[in-house]
Amino acid sequence: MKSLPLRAPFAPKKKKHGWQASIAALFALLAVAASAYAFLYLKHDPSLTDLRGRLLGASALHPLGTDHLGRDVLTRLLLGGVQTIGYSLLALGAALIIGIPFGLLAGYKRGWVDKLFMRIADGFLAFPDTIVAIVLSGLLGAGIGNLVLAIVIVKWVSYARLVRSTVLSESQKDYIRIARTNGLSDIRIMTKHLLPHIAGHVLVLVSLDLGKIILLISSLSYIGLGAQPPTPEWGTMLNDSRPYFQSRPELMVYPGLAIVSVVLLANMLGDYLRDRFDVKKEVQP
Amino acid sequence: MILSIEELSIAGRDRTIVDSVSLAVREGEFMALVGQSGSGKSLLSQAVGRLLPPNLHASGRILFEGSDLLERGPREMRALRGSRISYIFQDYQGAFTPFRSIGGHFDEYQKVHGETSKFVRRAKAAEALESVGLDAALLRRYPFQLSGGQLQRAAIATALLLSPRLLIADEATTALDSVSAHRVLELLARKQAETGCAILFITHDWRHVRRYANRLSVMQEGRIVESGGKHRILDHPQHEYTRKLIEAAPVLGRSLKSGLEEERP
Amino acid sequence: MNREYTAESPVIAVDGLVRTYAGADRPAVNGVSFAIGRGECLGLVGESGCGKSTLARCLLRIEDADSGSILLGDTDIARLNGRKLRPHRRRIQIVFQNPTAALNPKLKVADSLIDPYEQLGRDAKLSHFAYTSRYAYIRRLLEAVELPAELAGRYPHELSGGQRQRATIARAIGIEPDVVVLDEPTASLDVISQGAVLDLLTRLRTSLGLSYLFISHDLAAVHRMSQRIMVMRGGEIVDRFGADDLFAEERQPYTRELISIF
Amino acid sequence: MFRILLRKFLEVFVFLLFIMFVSFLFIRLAPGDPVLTILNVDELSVSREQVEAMREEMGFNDPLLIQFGNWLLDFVRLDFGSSYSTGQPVMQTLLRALPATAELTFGALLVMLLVALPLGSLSAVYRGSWIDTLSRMLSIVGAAVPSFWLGLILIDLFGVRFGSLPTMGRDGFASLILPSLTLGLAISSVYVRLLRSSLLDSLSQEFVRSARARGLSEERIFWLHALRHSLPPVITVFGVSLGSLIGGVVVIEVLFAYPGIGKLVVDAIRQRDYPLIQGYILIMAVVVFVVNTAVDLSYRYLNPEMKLKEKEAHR
Amino acid sequence: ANPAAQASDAAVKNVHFLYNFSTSSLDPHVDSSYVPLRAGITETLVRLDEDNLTVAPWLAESWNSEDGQHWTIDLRDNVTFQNGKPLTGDSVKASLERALKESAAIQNALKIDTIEAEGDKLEITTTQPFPEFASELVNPNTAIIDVSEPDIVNKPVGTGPFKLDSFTPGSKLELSRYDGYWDGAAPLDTVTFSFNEDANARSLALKSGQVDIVYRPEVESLESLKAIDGMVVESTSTFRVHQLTMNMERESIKDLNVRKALDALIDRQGIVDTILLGYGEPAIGPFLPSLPFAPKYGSAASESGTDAAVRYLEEAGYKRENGAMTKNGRPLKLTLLTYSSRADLPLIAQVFQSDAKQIGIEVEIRQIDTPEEYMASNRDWDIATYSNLTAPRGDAGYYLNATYHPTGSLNFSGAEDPKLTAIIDELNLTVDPAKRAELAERAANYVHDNVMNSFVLHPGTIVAYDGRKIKNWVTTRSEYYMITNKLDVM
Ligand SMILES: Nc1ncnc2c1ncn2[C@@H]1O[C@H](COP(=O)(O)OP(=O)(O)OP(=O)(O)O)[C@@H](O)[C@H]1O
Ligand SMILES: Nc1ncnc2c1ncn2[C@@H]1O[C@H](COP(=O)(O)OP(=O)(O)OP(=O)(O)O)[C@@H](O)[C@H]1O
Ligand SMILES: [Mg+2]
Ligand SMILES: [Mg+2]
Repeated sequence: MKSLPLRAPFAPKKKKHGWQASIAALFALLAVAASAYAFLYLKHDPSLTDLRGRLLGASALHPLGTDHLGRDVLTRLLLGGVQTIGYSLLALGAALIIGIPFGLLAGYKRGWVDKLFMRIADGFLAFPDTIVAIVLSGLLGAGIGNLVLAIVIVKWVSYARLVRSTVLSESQKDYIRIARTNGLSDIRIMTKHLLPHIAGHVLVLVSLDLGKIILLISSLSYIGLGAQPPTPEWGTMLNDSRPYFQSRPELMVYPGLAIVSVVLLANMLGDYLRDRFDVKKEVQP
Repeated sequence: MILSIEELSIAGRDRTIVDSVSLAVREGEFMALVGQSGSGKSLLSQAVGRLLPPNLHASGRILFEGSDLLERGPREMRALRGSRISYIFQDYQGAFTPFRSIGGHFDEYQKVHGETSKFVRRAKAAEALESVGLDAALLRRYPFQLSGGQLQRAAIATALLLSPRLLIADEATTALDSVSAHRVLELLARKQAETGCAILFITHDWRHVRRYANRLSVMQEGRIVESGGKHRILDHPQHEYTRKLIEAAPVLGRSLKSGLEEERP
Repeated sequence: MNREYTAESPVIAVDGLVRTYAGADRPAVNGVSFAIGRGECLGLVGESGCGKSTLARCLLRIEDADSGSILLGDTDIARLNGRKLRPHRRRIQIVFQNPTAALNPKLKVADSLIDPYEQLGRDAKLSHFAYTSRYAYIRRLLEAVELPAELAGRYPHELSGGQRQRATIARAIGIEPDVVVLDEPTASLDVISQGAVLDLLTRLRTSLGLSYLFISHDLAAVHRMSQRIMVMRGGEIVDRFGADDLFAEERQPYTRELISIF
Repeated sequence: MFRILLRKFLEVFVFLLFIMFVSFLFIRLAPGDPVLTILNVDELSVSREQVEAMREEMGFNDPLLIQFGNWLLDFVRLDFGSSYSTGQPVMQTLLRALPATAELTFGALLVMLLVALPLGSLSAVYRGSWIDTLSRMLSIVGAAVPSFWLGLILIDLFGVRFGSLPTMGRDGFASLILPSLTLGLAISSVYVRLLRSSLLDSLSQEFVRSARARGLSEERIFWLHALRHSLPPVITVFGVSLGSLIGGVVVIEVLFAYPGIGKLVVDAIRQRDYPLIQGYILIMAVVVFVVNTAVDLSYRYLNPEMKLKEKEAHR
Repeated sequence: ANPAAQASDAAVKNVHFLYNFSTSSLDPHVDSSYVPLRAGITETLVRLDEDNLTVAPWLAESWNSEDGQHWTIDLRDNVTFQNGKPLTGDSVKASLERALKESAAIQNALKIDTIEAEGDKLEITTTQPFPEFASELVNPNTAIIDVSEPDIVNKPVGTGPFKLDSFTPGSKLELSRYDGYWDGAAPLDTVTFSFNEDANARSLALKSGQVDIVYRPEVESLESLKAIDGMVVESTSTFRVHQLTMNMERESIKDLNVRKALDALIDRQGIVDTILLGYGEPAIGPFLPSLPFAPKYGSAASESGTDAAVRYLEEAGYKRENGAMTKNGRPLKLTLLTYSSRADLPLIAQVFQSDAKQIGIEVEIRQIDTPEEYMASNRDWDIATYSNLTAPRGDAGYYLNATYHPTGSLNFSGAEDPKLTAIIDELNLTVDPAKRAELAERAANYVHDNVMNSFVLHPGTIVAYDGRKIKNWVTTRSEYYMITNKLDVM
């Protein structure tokens, strides 16, 4: 730390937000276009196995080769994208919808509400996620709804607690007191005055959680939640390619890269949004 | 000339807030800066220490003891700040880190600037607080446990602690009652006499200007409209705005109705 | 209640208010009683740290008084909480001493300004700041405190100290409450703006019948604004008198000291 | 003082009891029971009647409340039962695996600290510079790459190709390096970004400018003023993830044959080894409770205003 | 394990063996990972003869029963436990009794009523005539240990060639030679027996030289292992069979022709060649062909391929309409269960699904968590991939009873065929090995003819080791015997 020439207060390099947003948008467009293409002009059946044509390298027919059952990797990748991103966004959104109000309420109300809420949260943390998933899949059967439910149960606590911690410190401040004397309902104080303070951290967590959730979905589909084989899905593709770690590492790289790019995209979007909430951002004239 | 601001402009992304302002503060002088609220006084003063908010940018020249501060490296600036130039900011609450006690701030400040003896540091801190009329017991408190005026006085005490060459005080007495404000200004004057430091004093209070300033500049809408000796401006304001400003000064009751020109010994 | 403290038909009447901070050895506010009549401005002066802001916060129920009552009309709000308190919020507003802390740094000025109206002012019939549209309303508020309309779209940290202070004043008076507690409302304003704001406050008071608790160090301003003045010291009210008596000889030595220095 | 302690203790006890009750119901709601595993139907000839008889004998046909009551009676006597699959006392089994898990967790946390602290702070201080970009890339890759992959690559690199770090088992410090590294890197990404985000907030606070005006060095401002102000969200997420860190490192335990608690529990879940799962949840509940209580206390330490307000509320 | 340390200490002959399961308990009577036996610590009364696949003497010299209910067992004389105590009838009795007490499964399996010990003789009575009793004693959970030892769970003392020095639960065992071993002390000084459940990690460990023998390395890594000089890869088929379980309670599956069609649809050789990379053999019936009671199927016994499948379906009355096999206007739609704890099965399921689609059968795959439980309690599926040991101890009784007897706990197809049940019942009363083999064969043939289940393949066990170092390693089909007194280093 000492030896590094720390620059003076925020003497920043030029930083523009424009290009990031546009890159993100471009990425998103590309992804949408590619999936649309995959839907419309599929050359390959994504679940058609061909044992004699398995683990093929790239060729004109299979631009990314074939997987361990001889299915076209590119097709599966493209189709899997829709599934994967859809599921994980849904799950993440649901986790947010539960976690944020919970955290807001606990942090804002304090007292017994807080205590109760946080003990509930602790309770959830004590459960291993496999148990949750097994019980859900056993009780309710497989299905997207239950998959989402399982992820929500596993994930909401971190959002609730993160939100709560910010709310705890912010609600000491005068402007919240003023808001209260202005008769703002608690809900309104939470949504209007506290939410912008929370957004930054939550966005960071969300954008990175996206990757974790994709991986989580794949492990849940093993025990019957989520996508059933042979539905293409990135996390599962990644898991399936595990045996070929030494012989065909690229099988792992493709879905891996796909997930990375989605997380990257989410992260850029998150940063972009974060900067919007960061009203003191540095913008050079 | 300890501080000489030449053609300084401060601009944001889409507008210029301070427009080619020149201002000089002489060695050992009490220079008052008055003017319209929002005219750019605070920004101007912050530009001197290169402490502008990151979205604003200063251009021009700020000569401190002969060299241009805008060209100094961050390390050099750091050496100047706190020891040779010290600040009292308008937002007195922001002067203190919320989770550190007042005493902690005093202690750290002195330690960073080379005072090694803990005993001395503590004694000096207590002394400084008492000099602004605060109880040394407040050292143990956290910032949020002080009243507005107490905080402001604590901030003033820190700023004076190391006898800077230039003190920039941005509306340093707004939260103070007349007794405390008087006490603080007396202290400033005494310090100035002792150490010969220059003071750039931003204020809205004509009484303070009248009583303590040597020279005076008036700002309006990002420009300095008038500068000069205190008496010259108070008695013969030339600019329309200055005149209005002087006239608008509040007058207390009957006894002081005529008292604008009155000087206290 | 002592006759002297009361006003004709008080809008707010405070009796025996005590507030002790955790860890403090003596109360910051110690048995304060007073009343303010409709359309009246009560000045409150006192040295720094004597408990003025604490008193103001107690009135607004931002802090809880240990004992004492706060009659707003005929309801004692000192013990009300939550939902029960909310209907009474409309009638009392505050301007904080430190405007920086009183504005949400993440909200644009306009969003902060609209709060009281949206929550409390909708049902009220506003005469001076009549609401036609959000834009017009905010503009009118800003105009009233002599701020350019463009500030509405800025964040608090992009305002000067005086501008912030005026914004908080605008917010407090925007719904024309019965009582406004003004904690050093003009401390960081230049004298011209200060005069304008004080004029505005006086105008509103006379035309709308607002009542003020006007806390200030600026004796000139207090003298100009208030009908009655209280002097506070060490958490207690040590002197009270009509504004015209400020210079009377029978004033307490402490009051005289405050005046003399001014 | 004593009363406060007593109250706290009661609170914890009720909390634990509740957790155990819920988990008891929950686990038993999961389809399947341990009878098939106990009878080893995979290799031994068992008839349906025998399965049923076993079920009856083990009380799995009793009403859940009665089962819970029985469990509770044992619990009060501090008897947590024995594992169905090994016959070993549950607590003994778990506590024996706990040190290994603790070591791994600490190792990973250390790695996380060594990665996240510098990377997170540098990318906040030099926002928008190459180091910011780099740290973003690293953390995104970290968030998207499954840990088994990372682990295999590390094994391949440090176990096979270069150097000969042990890749299996738990034999002293050297064998801890690779698993900790894998786990630590995998969890770092969130902290890097969170710390950056939080630091950006702190660094734009007014008190930072005041500290600068006082001539404090950037290092000092960072360490003593801004960092502490940025910690609450980071600590919060840490507290939340510690639980899953302890139980969720199965992949890494399997990969490195590291005898921790995670693997134990996953096996227990697969075999519906109720007492073991129950014991694990009990331990986790205690850990989670302790950690998150500590996190809550840390808020108070980090923000004295909260502490004093609390005191007042208690009056 | 460290090569440098080994070089400096050349006198110590050590083998590091890496196994694919881990255990946290060594209780020989309870733990189903059988590590004590596999590591050469304990031994059973009888063992499986790997060449003839029959039951052979081990700690017992001979055994005998007329009626299948009263058994006399003669123990070997010169056997001592690793603590020096001699093996006696009493110690065997105590050991067996502990097994019965500790393990409900063993109690169930052995059906022992009384045990009497007299010198080196044991008299055992079972609760019912139980001809396969002797073969049940192959079960590693019946291993004989000295029960007077204090810490059986962590430090069992058996009669095997290696004694336990230390055990790290979930991680490894350190073993050293027992010099008093009855069959001749082992040439090795020490053996390290460690666990790693990740196939890739096992392969890498062998590559890095940390271990000498790896049990079940990652199949896909074998090419790269073989490329290393001196590396030996061995494989042998096991008693396990991957099968397609047919739920005979389902309307469509009740039809023999449908079952035949499904059976014909399975591309066995393709699956073995690709999914198992050739390490396994296609299965026709449940039993490994080398078992004495495995039927010899004529090559014309069954046709396979999509054409055959279509033909069978047509025979069953199905017609292809709009690309779907339809009967009475209803398309043939099947739900196929699979589970992930055996990694091959989901793959087989997907291949099957894809093949079925080719001829117009829609197969929906449902991945489940606990197959036994699910299949028993839910009947809303048609077919399931399942994997089963068919003759773990060299006898067919277990598999036939569990899978085809109406009372069997693994009878997921709901088979209730009186003829088959009769054969099995008869088998259960037959003592003579030759007669038993014949009955088992009849049962197997019956199953095959009626396609009660469809058998896909027998997976192989793969072991890779450093051929320049390891001598006398034997890859067994039973997967019971691993560390022996013959194992040596060059
Ligand atoms: N960070 C900022 N970004 C953009 N504009 C700003 C920023 N800070 C201040 N301003 C604007 O610059 C102008 C000058 O502000 P400054 O704080 O210097 O005023 P001032 O003269 O100190 O006024 P006051 O007496 O009210 O404190 C104001 O109009 C204010 O709105
Ligand atoms: N949170 C707190 N905890 C403990 N003491 C406090 C707290 N807040 C204020 N005080 C003390 O209470 C007293 C009254 O504070 P208050 O803010 O009411 O003063 P004030 O009259 O408004 O002064 P000023 O004019 O300086 O703003 C002061 O001595 C102050 O130090
Ligand atoms: Mg200013
Ligand atoms: Mg105050």
